[in-house]
Amino acid sequence: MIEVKNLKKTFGSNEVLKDINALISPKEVVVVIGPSGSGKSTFLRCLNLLESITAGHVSIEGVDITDKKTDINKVRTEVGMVFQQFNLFPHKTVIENIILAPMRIRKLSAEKARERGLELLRKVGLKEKADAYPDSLSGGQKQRVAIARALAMEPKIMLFDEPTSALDPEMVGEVLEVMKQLALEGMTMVVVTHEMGFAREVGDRVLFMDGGYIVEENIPKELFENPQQDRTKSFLSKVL
Amino acid sequence: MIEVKNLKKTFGSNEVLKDINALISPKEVVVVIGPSGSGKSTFLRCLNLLESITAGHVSIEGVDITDKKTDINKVRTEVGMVFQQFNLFPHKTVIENIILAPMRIRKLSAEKARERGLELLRKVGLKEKADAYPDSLSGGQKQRVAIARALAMEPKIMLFDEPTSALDPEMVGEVLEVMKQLALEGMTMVVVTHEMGFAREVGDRVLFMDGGYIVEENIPKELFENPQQDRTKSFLSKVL
Amino acid sequence: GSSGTNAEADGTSGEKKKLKIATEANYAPFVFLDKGEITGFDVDFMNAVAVEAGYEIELVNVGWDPLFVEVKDKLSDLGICAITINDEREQTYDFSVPYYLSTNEILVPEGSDIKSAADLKGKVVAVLGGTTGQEAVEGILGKNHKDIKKFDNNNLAILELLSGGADAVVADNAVVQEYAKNNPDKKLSIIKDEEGFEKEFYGLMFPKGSELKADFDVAVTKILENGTYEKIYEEWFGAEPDVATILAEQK
Amino acid sequence: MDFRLDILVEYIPFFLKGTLLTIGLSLVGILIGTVLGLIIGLGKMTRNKLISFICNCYIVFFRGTPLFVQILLIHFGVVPMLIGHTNGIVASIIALSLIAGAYIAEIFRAGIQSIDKGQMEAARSLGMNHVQSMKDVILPQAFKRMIPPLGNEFIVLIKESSLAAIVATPELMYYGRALASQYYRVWEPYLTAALIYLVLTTSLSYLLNRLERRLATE
Amino acid sequence: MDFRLDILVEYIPFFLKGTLLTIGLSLVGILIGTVLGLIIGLGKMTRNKLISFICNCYIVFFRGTPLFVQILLIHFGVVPMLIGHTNGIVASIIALSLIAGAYIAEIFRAGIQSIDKGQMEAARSLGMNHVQSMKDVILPQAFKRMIPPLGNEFIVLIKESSLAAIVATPELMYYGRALASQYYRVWEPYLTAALIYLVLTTSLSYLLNRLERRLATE
Ligand SMILES: Nc1ncnc2c1ncn2[C@@H]1O[C@H](COP(=O)(O)OP(=O)(O)OP(=O)(O)O)[C@@H](O)[C@H]1O
Ligand SMILES: Nc1ncnc2c1ncn2[C@@H]1O[C@H](COP(=O)(O)OP(=O)(O)OP(=O)(O)O)[C@@H](O)[C@H]1O
Ligand SMILES: [Mg+2]
Ligand SMILES: [Mg+2]
Repeated sequence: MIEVKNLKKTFGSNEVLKDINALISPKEVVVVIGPSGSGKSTFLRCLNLLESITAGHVSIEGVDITDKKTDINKVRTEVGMVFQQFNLFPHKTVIENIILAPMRIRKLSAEKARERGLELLRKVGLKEKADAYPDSLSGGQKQRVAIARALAMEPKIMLFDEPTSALDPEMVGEVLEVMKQLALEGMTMVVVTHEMGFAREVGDRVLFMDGGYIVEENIPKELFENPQQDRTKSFLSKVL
Repeated sequence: MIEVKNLKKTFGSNEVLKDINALISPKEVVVVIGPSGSGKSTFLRCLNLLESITAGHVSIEGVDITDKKTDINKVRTEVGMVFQQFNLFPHKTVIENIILAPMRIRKLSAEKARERGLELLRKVGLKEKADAYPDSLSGGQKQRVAIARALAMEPKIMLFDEPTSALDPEMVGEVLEVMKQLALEGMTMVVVTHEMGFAREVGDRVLFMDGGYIVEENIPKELFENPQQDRTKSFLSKVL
Repeated sequence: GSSGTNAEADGTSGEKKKLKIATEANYAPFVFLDKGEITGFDVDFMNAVAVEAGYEIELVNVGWDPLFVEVKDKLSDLGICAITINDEREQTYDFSVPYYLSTNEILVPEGSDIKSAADLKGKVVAVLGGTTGQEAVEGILGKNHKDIKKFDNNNLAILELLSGGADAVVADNAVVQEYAKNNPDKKLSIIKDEEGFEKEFYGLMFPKGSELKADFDVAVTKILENGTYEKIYEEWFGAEPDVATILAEQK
Repeated sequence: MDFRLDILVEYIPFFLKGTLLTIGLSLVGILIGTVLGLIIGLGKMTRNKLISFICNCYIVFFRGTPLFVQILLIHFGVVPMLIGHTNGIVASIIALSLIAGAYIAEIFRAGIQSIDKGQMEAARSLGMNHVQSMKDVILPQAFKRMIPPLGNEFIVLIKESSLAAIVATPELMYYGRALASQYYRVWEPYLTAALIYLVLTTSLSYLLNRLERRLATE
Repeated sequence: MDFRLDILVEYIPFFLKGTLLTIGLSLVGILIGTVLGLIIGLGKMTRNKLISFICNCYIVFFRGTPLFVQILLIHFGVVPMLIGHTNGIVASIIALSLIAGAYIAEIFRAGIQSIDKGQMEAARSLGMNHVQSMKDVILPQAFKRMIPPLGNEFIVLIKESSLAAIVATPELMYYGRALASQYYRVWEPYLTAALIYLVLTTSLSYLLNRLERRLATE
């Protein structure tokens, strides 16, 4: 469970998140949409402290991660993250990308880690690419490896920051498919995306952000078909 | 009019365009689709000789551009091009971007060029940004400036290479709108894009490329709803 | 290429042309810069010789390596800079008759077991490259012996001794005394060994085949014989020169 | 270690003169070197194999041999051919310019190559020819990126100009050596010279940093 | 220009010995310098203000003063303190290592900063701490990018090692000077030395180019 209370984030004098409050239940799939610069990525990155939090509180599974005493590395093992730019480690093979963190942090043996890594690769449909280097993969394949890598730490929550927007259109589907599968298996997910089809089909709830606030939230069907706020209406009119 | 006959293009030993034949009439809007790496960009770039042509012939308005004696700079003034990455000149203001080529090549006076440049900016809805630098613009604004810049040379043909795929979703619309307007005014256009809505609404014809060939072509409605080739079907099933 | 010297170019002004004389002002007390002015024993001597020979001269500080190119390529008419005459150099240059007898001395730390030139065998000796000191030591240890450290600056050679990197420095006595004068507190002993070292002489250096050599040979001998030399020598070194030995070597 | 301030005081005017010449030499060197580097850099990038080869040889030679030897070569080989007699200052300027030119040619090439290929393509697709595109689009952007490495080259040149002393060019190091050999003392002149070089180079790199930051935010 | 081959022939063994020492000095210099550069570079990047300041001073000093002075300082100041007496080879190695360290620190910093920020974020988001992320993710990639500039530094070091001659370290230039002062002839030794330096540096940069190309295609 994720609890966000009065979250504020400023970069220098630029107040990017002004007052964010949210409650995300276990197994819930929350989709975040909003115009560019509205603070979607920043919000997501605050959830695993990739950005330091200026004010307010965020707790993950009951642990207040803004507390100085919290071991943030431990929290991060519970919260997987997938980036727009994949950020695979180019000097390591696919399987090495996946087993690095489990071996370093969970102290798994190489065989055990590899075994579980291959299982994850099978899940994302890339078992045969285990020993390839990331550069030889297509965008969609890279992103699926990135998802497998995040899953290898067995997180309770997965954060996705526009996982398909760097992809060629014909590869978007294969990534969304993997994410859908994950949602079906009961993973708690927060997904920033412009894929309205995915939001509609998989999302339990959609948050619309603008100007550092969550302006409106609702179940997808309601939000898309019946937006209440003017800003939401104007945004959706451009995107849908 | 554009005539492409047995066009071949190889990079080293990689044959990217294998045998392309196409005839594009004046005022026609042709949309090119196809998987990544199929040669769409290369095809487009051969039309204004940004890539040297390995074999075959391309003629623009009756001029064979593969002929060594052809003044390619002159041909290029007739063929405007808009890139995915905008490629605005960052050290020049918006209006300077637009008037540079007309002043250098058409030898327009600064006032005359500026006057016409402002007219074009008005057309793409950015008159008030004339003296801004590109870095201060949003992606959609940049792409509209890029279109205005290409139009400033008064080309007879416009080439677009995925003009919206580097844009945030809510900015796609404003760029497509400008392109639609251009089509309505009777500009001959070749557009590589993944925006099937645009293709359907504005395109006179769709070419589907794969593996260096034009595999199938038809009017948009027919091609999208009734693809004949297996490769076309499989591609469309992923993208639509 | 340049034909002749630039001195010839201004030769229109008088009977005898003004000579360009190359030196490197980095070797006190022979030639050095005193607040920007080239001075030293060699300078006074050169002026006296020029007057005797009836030439106007201009002394130019060109640097050490450049000195040789200047003279060899006849960019300068001659060079003076405490230059030691030896067979190898005579293959490339002409030298005047000797004008200075260099007495080499050994500089050692106080209490050193080196008492004579012969004791240098097996010791590490620092010298100034291209000087009589180097010649003298190579005469004892052998050419390019690994125990000879050649510096391009006497300061560094002596500093090497003080820092324990060499057991002795061999240098011209004038240099040794100049050093001692400026660094009175260093605990060094000076060993003289007139017999141990071969005699080394300084000469004026001319391009091969220079016609000036004859004039200057005569002038040098004259200066040595008429007492001018002694005056200059005493002024700089506070001692009497061994004119007889130099004149004997000239024969 | 005793340190004789009196002899330093005596040499103050000479250190000043020398420092001015050091600055002058490096300044002229960087200016001529920039022009030269531009020519050589462009030459290396042309399609003409011969010109490109010659320019490459130039770069390889000047980057591959010690400056010490280059200065001697120029002092005795080049300068007398040009002006009929040797001249330390002329030789130093030529040598510093030539070596700077070799490094700046590479800076220049790197600067041009760092400009996104799309810029040239955009300019060409507008119908501008190669020269126009270079002049109006590529070079202005490349120059801006070249400022920091050019500044570094200036700093390098300040230090390298100390070698001009071997052909008796009366710059900072020359007077340092003069002082050393007049008084047979090493630390006073050399530490002073080092300090002056340090002040020159650090103030220059401070200025550069500020300039770089100004350019970045522009 | 007459050119006496006979005296060169006489000096062949010395030139050989000198060249070997030149290579040895620069090789050891680059190796120690790399370790040092790593430490200083990391030191400059730490959040600890004092360590960062000290490392910065180190870099500023060694980059801002002529190597000539540095070698003297180390030869007469540092080495006697360490081993009780001077030793040209030890001093040259230390001086070359220290200066290389200053430049490599910057190469190192640039290499690390050239790695996309996303790499560190990806590693941290997996729960790896800063040190683990550096070690497993950032450094291996940075090292690969450092190879070309490290190679360049090696070339620079080969040339700079020629200054070791001033403290009578018997490398290439030392024997060049010995020959010059024995015969009072300049061109034979210095042109030969220049040629040897040129061969050393160009063959090294040829090897570097090949290595770079191999790395690029990997
Ligand atoms: N590291 C940073 N330093 C300074 N400002 C930042 C930083 N990261 C983001 N910002 C600013 O914060 C604001 C919100 O950025 P954020 O990336 O969260 O938006 P977003 O909603 O994810 O937009 P997009 O859809 O473009 O990804 C922007 O104005 C951005 O310029
Ligand atoms: N300059 C080049 N040198 C070598 N190969 C190239 C070059 N440009 C393109 N290619 C190759 O040509 C093929 C086709 O590339 P092209 O960019 O035309 O494809 P595309 O259909 O535009 O794909 P995308 O949708 O990814 O833009 C690819 O395999 C690509 O690697
Ligand atoms: Mg974002
Ligand atoms: Mg393309």
